[in-house]
Amino acid sequence: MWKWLHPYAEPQRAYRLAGKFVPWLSVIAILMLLTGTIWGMVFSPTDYQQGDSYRIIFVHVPAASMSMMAYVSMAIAAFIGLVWQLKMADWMAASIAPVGAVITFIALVTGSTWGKPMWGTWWVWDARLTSELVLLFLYLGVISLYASFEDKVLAARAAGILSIVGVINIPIIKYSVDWWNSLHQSSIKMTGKTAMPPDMLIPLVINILGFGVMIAALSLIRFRSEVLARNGMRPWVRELALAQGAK
Amino acid sequence: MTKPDSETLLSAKNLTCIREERILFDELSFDICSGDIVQIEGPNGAGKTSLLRILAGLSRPYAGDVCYLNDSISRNRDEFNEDLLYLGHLAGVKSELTAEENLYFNLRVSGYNEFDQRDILSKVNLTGFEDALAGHLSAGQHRRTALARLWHTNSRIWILDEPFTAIDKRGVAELEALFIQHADNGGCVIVTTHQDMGIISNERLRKIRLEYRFV
Amino acid sequence: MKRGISFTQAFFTLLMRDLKIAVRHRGDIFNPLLFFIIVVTLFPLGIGSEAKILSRIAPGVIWVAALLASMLSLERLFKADYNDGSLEQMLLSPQPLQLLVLAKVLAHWLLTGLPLIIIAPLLAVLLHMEDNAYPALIATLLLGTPVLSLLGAIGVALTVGLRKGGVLLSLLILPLYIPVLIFATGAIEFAASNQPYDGQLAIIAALLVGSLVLAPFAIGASLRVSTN
Amino acid sequence: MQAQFHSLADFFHMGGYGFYVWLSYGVAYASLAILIGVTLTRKGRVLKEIAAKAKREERLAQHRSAKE
Repeated sequence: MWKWLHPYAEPQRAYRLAGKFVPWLSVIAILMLLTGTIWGMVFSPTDYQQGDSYRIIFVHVPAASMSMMAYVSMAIAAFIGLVWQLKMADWMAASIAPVGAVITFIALVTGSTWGKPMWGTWWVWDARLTSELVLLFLYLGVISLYASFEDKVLAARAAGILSIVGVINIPIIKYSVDWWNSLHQSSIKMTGKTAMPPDMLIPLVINILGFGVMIAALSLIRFRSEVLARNGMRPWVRELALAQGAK
Repeated sequence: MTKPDSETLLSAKNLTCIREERILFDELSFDICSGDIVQIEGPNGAGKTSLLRILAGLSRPYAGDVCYLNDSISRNRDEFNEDLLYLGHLAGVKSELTAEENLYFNLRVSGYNEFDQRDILSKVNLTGFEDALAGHLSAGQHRRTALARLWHTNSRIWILDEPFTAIDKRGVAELEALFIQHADNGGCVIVTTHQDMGIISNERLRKIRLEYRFV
Repeated sequence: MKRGISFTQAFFTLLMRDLKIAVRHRGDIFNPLLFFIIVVTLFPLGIGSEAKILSRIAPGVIWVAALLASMLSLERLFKADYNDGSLEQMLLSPQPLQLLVLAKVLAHWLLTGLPLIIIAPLLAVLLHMEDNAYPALIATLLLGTPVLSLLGAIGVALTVGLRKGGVLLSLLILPLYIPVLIFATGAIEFAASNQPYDGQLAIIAALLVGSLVLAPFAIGASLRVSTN
Repeated sequence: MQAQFHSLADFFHMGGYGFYVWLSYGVAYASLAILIGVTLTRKGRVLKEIAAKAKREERLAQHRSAKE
């Protein structure tokens, strides 16, 4: 009996479970981002070298570090989906991709606007920015591959394979870009690694974590919609849809 | 009409297939035993080809499993592939190669290493066309180049999607005779066809019907 | 009715089949090569004929053109097999799919990668490349183009079932080509300035070994998705 | 811990880097807002589509049973 119900019950359970997490994660993310950003923008001391332009760090660094994390979690979800043939995991991976792409885009734009006052130019082939650009391409590849398949069960599997291939390549790409950058060393370097005063570091860490929680919340919301869209022919989704229409 | 000592070769367990958000079939289960000749029936779009591809292991069902000798085909794929002969809509015949070369490569890829291509081709009435490029053959000859493999195989499970397309009456009769001989020797045949089969009697033929579903 | 064909026999069967088909379909071999030559000759026309600048950009130009030519030719790797049903038969073969896939990629590389390597020194002459960089050019192409074929085949396998795969393919695989491009051009530049470049070659060789081991699995899995 | 800026104008000026700081924050939060907006409305759109499809199929079923 359970086996008979199994394929039906699973998406529904995943949908409900995700629904339980979403409000908590959203509230935590909003609180953290508010705290970290206000602290960083208003209360953190001005940097003696870069002046107030360094305040871009409170959005740039969280976006940059979490963009990589999001890719890795997407690949992990895809791997689970591939090995244990779990469609839920495939859809989770597909839901993370657009979120990660936007975060990567933010990291790129803020990095380049930070570069203008620091380096005097909007774009520098700095190793970190270049890696971030490649990461954006990898995300866009996953997203457009997913969009290109009409059958979304297949789409999720194909995108999953691509993200696993991508995650194996990320360290290699990063290493090669670093090597390339040191080969063609330009005179401009990002600020050296000096110890950060706690008044800068704490809000930065809060914002990094806040970005992580926000990505999780957004991915789960997307995942829920994805489950509904893929199970449109199932009675429980039909009921939800008709109830929504009646409202 | 299965013999009492027949063995279950292939079984479908609660197969569900969803294509473009439409359920083609849901919770479909059946066993196919040695000696069976099974015809999958149903209107266009009912999912006959999808079912055959799932049975052959080319497609993964949305839910459910296909078992070969009571073990999932995803687990013993190599043994299953050795015991399977699948011919789809697409014949797997290269138009740049001659009929003989096509047969040679197809059989080699299936693992056979000793055979006489000309002899096999003569069984599908392609004597004299061995050296013709498949691209220059007629539709029927093209199809027969693919079907020639049926005359040189020890796979027990045959899954054939519309094997009679472009085949003349005499060819169909020969194929049907081959099916009966294969089933009597402990094999099984699963086909879809829109043509009526003349030689295989209705008692001998097992039918699985798929309906077109709107939801 | 004997069965039992060794892995090597299966490998060479498929290799021979693909070579035979390509020989009867010669355009497929020459088109990527012509593309490669034309792209490289466009650069002096666009940048100017000053020997100094050309010799400076020669490694990059040749490698980028090789990258694009490889990608362009790869697009057809599984297409014909997909369209005539041979791919299904390959997937249902009792032979390991990774082995068959590897045979196909090797055939493809022999037909498109190898001619490219032979013609590359001639193009390097046109671009006034430094004399001592030629061995590095050949070595990096020899080690690097198989990596391109293997990585590219993953993207091709993922998109073979799609109607409009071309542009998508470039988005999928060009980012993966970056390490090969960087280390190959780096090696040639080192060679041009008389520095040792065996470190870069070793890295490209490692990439080749890695992709030889891993790519067939990814290609196989992708083909199973595409033929679904 | 104390505020680093004496006035609101000071805050917006950001020690001369106002344009860059606010540009990057603006782009970052605008793109986040778009992402959040699209994400939140997606469920509604999906359900609406499914409801429309369900109704269409119901009509189709009625039509077929009327014919028989």
